[in-house]
Amino acid sequence: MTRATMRDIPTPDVSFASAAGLPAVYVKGACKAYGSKEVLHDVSLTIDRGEVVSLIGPSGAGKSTMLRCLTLLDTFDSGTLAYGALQVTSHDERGRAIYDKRTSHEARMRFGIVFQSFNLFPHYTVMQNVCDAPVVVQGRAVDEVEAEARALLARLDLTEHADKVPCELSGGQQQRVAICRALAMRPQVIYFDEATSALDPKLTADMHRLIRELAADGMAVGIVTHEMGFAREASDRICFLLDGRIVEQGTPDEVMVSPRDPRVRAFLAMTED
Amino acid sequence: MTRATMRDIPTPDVSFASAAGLPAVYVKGACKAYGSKEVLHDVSLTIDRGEVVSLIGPSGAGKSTMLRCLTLLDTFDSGTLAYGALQVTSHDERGRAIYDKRTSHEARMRFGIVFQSFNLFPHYTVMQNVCDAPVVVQGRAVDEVEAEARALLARLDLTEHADKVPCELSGGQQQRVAICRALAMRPQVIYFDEATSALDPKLTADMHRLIRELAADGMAVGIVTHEMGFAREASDRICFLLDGRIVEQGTPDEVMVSPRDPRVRAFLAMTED
Amino acid sequence: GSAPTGSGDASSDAAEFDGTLVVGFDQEFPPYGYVGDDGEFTGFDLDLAAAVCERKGWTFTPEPIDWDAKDALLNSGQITCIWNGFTIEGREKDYAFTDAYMNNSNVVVVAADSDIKTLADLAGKSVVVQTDSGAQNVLEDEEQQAELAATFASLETIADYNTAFMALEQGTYDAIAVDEPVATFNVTGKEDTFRVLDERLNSEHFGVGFALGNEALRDEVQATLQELVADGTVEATVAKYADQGVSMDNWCLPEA
Amino acid sequence: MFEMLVGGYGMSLKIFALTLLGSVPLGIVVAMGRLSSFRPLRWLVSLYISVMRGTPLMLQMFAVFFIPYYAFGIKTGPGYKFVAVIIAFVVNYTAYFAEIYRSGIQSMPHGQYEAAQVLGYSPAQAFFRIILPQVFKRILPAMGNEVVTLVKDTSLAFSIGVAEMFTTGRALVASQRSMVPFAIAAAIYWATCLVIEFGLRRAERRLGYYHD
Amino acid sequence: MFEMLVGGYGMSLKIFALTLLGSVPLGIVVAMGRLSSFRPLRWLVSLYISVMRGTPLMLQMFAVFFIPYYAFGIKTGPGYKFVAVIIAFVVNYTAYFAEIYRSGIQSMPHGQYEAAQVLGYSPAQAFFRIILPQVFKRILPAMGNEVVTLVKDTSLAFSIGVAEMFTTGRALVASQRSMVPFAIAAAIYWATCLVIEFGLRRAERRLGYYHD
Ligand SMILES: Nc1ncnc2c1ncn2[C@@H]1O[C@H](COP(=O)(O)OP(=O)(O)OP(=O)(O)O)[C@@H](O)[C@H]1O
Ligand SMILES: Nc1ncnc2c1ncn2[C@@H]1O[C@H](COP(=O)(O)OP(=O)(O)OP(=O)(O)O)[C@@H](O)[C@H]1O
Ligand SMILES: [Mg+2]
Ligand SMILES: [Mg+2]
Repeated sequence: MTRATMRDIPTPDVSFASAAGLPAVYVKGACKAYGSKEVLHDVSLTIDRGEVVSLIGPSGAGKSTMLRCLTLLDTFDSGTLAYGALQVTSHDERGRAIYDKRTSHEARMRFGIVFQSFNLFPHYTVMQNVCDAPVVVQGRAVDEVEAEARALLARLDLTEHADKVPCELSGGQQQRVAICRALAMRPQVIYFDEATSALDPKLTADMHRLIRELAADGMAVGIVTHEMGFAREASDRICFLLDGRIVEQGTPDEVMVSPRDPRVRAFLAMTED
Repeated sequence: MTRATMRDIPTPDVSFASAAGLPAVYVKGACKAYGSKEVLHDVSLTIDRGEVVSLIGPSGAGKSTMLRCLTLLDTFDSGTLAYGALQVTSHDERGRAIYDKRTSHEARMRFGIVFQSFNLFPHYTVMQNVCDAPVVVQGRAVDEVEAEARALLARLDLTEHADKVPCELSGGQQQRVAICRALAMRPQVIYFDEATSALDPKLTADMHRLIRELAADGMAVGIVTHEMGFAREASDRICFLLDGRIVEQGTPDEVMVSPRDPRVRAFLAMTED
Repeated sequence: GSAPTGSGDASSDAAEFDGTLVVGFDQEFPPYGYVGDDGEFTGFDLDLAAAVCERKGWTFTPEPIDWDAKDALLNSGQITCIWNGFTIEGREKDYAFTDAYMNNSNVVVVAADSDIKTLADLAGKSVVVQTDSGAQNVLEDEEQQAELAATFASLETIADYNTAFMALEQGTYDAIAVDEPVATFNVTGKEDTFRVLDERLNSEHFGVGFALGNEALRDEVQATLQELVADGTVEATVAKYADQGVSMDNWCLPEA
Repeated sequence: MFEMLVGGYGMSLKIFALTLLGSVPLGIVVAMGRLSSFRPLRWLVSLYISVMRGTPLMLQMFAVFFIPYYAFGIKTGPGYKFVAVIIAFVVNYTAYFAEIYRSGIQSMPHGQYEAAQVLGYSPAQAFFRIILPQVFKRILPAMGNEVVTLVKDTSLAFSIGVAEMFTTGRALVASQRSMVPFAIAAAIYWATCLVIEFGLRRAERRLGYYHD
Repeated sequence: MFEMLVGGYGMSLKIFALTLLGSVPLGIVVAMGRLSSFRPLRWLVSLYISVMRGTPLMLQMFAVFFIPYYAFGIKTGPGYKFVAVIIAFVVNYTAYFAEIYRSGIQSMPHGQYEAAQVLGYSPAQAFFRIILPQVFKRILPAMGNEVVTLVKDTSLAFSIGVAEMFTTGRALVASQRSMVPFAIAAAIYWATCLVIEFGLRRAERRLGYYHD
């Protein structure tokens, strides 16, 4: 598994680079403000193929905002975003990020996200939630998609719920449906916002295994979580976000056991409390 | 702190018992089905004043359903529910539970809940979310309520967000507002559904301390959580729910370290994974 | 079709007359034009129009219209003429009218037990007329009864006569000013509820109205109508509607 | 001509304002009845809504206007016309507003009701403090439809002899043999609706401070 | 008499059905224009909605009917009357439906749009598969208002001479000097509305399988 520190990542050159050597997700110098409040400040981040990166940090640090911008639900004010060889942002003369529709759509085919609040489609059954986008958006054959969906549902222990609608499911069941929905799109990158907030230990363990397998298959995984244990177990690399800046980054052991930043140390000390 | 096993709890006799010796929450033989699916089966549970009880178990076990019934958002099909000396359910000749409006309202003044999805009022600011019910429902003085609310917000690190509306808050911020809103009602019992799902380790530690203090003040606390660590640290007693039945119950150590039921053991083994 | 540049140019319309006489009428205006018990359009004026067409070999098409749209319909050629107890007075300059064929007068109807006996008694009372009716013109025309109307407590308007008569009965108004035949139609059979004042508001005349510039067709219709007087068709038609207040006494178009 | 139309416009506005004043709040009450868990009430309110929406306002006005006399023999004076118009309009529009409220109320997420219930709000308190303010935000465009329809429906008042702007316009069309008075009437209506739209849009913008 | 009314009823139904057929889908298109991020389009659509709702349908019908001749000198044949009615009705009702759709669309939780967007649905796909089905559930009662209003608005067709049931009723009232034809017409309207309500209620019940 490749791991890279910020310094030595080249800006992807879309024109003639083969996609092979580029990180799956590449962010450089991203800034984002809500009104006068700067939520992300010069954030740089990469996730390689087959790598699991966790974003941790205190509440309000900007983790969800980062995910929203990565998934193009919101836009960085400035900075560069690329998925593999696909450069999503361009820039105007004042350095502000510009997004165009076509590229954004292409990028969306490369990632999936599991929302903190799931955002399942309430009028669709579980099966429809999972199969609709692959069939409609990607134009894949219904039979094939359904077979794949059934396998995914079985994998996440949802087989008996396939024909229920979301309002008939428990929190953990809903979260797992959301995971299936994202995976059914066969993304190259998958993000989780509060990956396991509604999952019990068994399912959390399942998730851990699942994430590992996805990574082994070459998927890039980005996780926002408050469960330090999970982050530590599941990630190849951890980024610590504080007040909109990445203040610490490294292997789980580097960040969790011997963080250099005193604020990170203070934060982590709480976990053992 | 009083702790009691199911066997030796007397049915509260409302007519002449003083409330002092009765558990804050008393459930006996509760059943609940959705259609033909039995979600809760003969569940009995008590929470004493000053006691913290966690309800754990796999996804779909019925934990949220239990909380919904305890908070009268749903009704038990049969079984007895009492808050202190206030018996909430009565029974018809076929043993089905009957709820009446007046008693239900009285009961509601005794408990609060923090929902898994927070359910903040989106059109109110944080301050209004916290203060509205105490003023409107309990008829307390605005000044007093606001002062108390400010203290609560400060306590949960939300002071700077007092005038924002929920859609401007991060997940963790929203969850904390929901906690403030429940506490501002000065309940005798407080429930948490996924107590810390959106909270970072620091806030989780804060929560832990807060729950301890609430309990020390005599509040009864009921928690549904998937974070075994948190359950173990924070609770006086843990109930393990499986397929709608409480299959194991005892101190954290009893349940977590040496569970008798093999299914519980298997479930907990995952956590260490 | 050719674009009309003004009403003066509309003479071209006459040349285009294709043998179908489309008669515009208000179907809520018995006895001149209304819906009969058999569901067919019927009425004194419509019968006359039909007879004219029969004699000329034209196709007769009665066309019930919304009174608000009558001018637009006539000028755009959607209807050929308005033949519907259509008062000439006050409209002479706006239509190509035939000679008057019928005398008409406007009368006042009051409740049977009312203390109003003469027009003078209407002072201080509320009087209602249908909008754009002959009676309204009379009461608002300086040269006719505007002076009388000034003595009323109020001169109000209403959409249709049926409502007006019902409202009169329940005391909303003190009197209705209305065409004599319409008054007769509505009072007949309800003499213990309504009473027609003997004094009349005025006397006026009905004619058939064509669009300005369509004088040729008008003349043809008028001539045919005069032939119908001669051969007795008119008298027979009058007789048919005698019990609804139509009388040969009021007929005023001479034989050719 | 213009002054005459503006004269009639006063009456149009009076009918408009009084109708809104009555039916906007009454609609809430009726919507609550429609959603009541007490079956006979719900049934009765459904019937009321059905009749009000199912039959023409003009005929309802006739009914209100004539029934006191023709059914009960009560002689109603000349002043009753206007009263009858207002009664009929309020009773009619209440039904329409009630259905719009219902569509808003039913679209509220369950969690809001549950949160309010657990906090001990009485159904009425929960409704007026938590649900209704959010409902208003959701239904504003649909409310606009009814309000704007009402502006023009005022012309129906003429069926029982209350003359307002459109009636004046109609009389002018007849006497002038031109559609111009109609065009002016339409312009006045439109101007009124523009003011209403402006107000609604401002309200929408003011309620835009939150979303869910 | 009853048969005569029923005869006119055929025309009422024809106008009703054709108007719905045109305006219910067109309303969606217009609502999307109204919510477009392209300013001039949004502005244009707002203007259209404003004019359509702000001026009386009767005058709009006059306009559609007479403008070909008075503005362009085109002699429209007798068949044009009905066509003009349908055009005017569709164009008018589309504006009302559009605003109702808008109220539904704007009340959808943000999360639904976001989920659809991330899954790569095009705006149109997201709209028709994810948003619209949920919107329909929310707006059914408000839609009911307009549909039921339309039933009765068919009577306006007479302004340009298309006689339908209510016109027949009115003529009968005049010739028979009795309100009974009106009462029967009202009953027929109401029966129609009952059928519509029944349909809407079934639809509501069918959509009740989920909530959010
Ligand atoms: N409205 C409903 N209709 C049908 N089945 C339901 C309904 N609500 C819940 N269920 C089912 O009841 C069971 C218990 O649900 P509940 O939400 O109580 O689980 P839980 O223990 O809270 O799970 P989780 O940890 O995933 O939140 C689940 O299998 C769920 O599918
Ligand atoms: N729409 C908005 N308007 C104003 N401020 C906002 C908005 N959305 C988020 N914020 C603020 O931006 C900051 C970062 O929010 P974000 O949701 O990214 O935090 P987070 O790291 O995900 O926190 P948590 O762990 O609590 O979910 C917070 O302080 C929040 O209040
Ligand atoms: Mg977050
Ligand atoms: Mg749950």
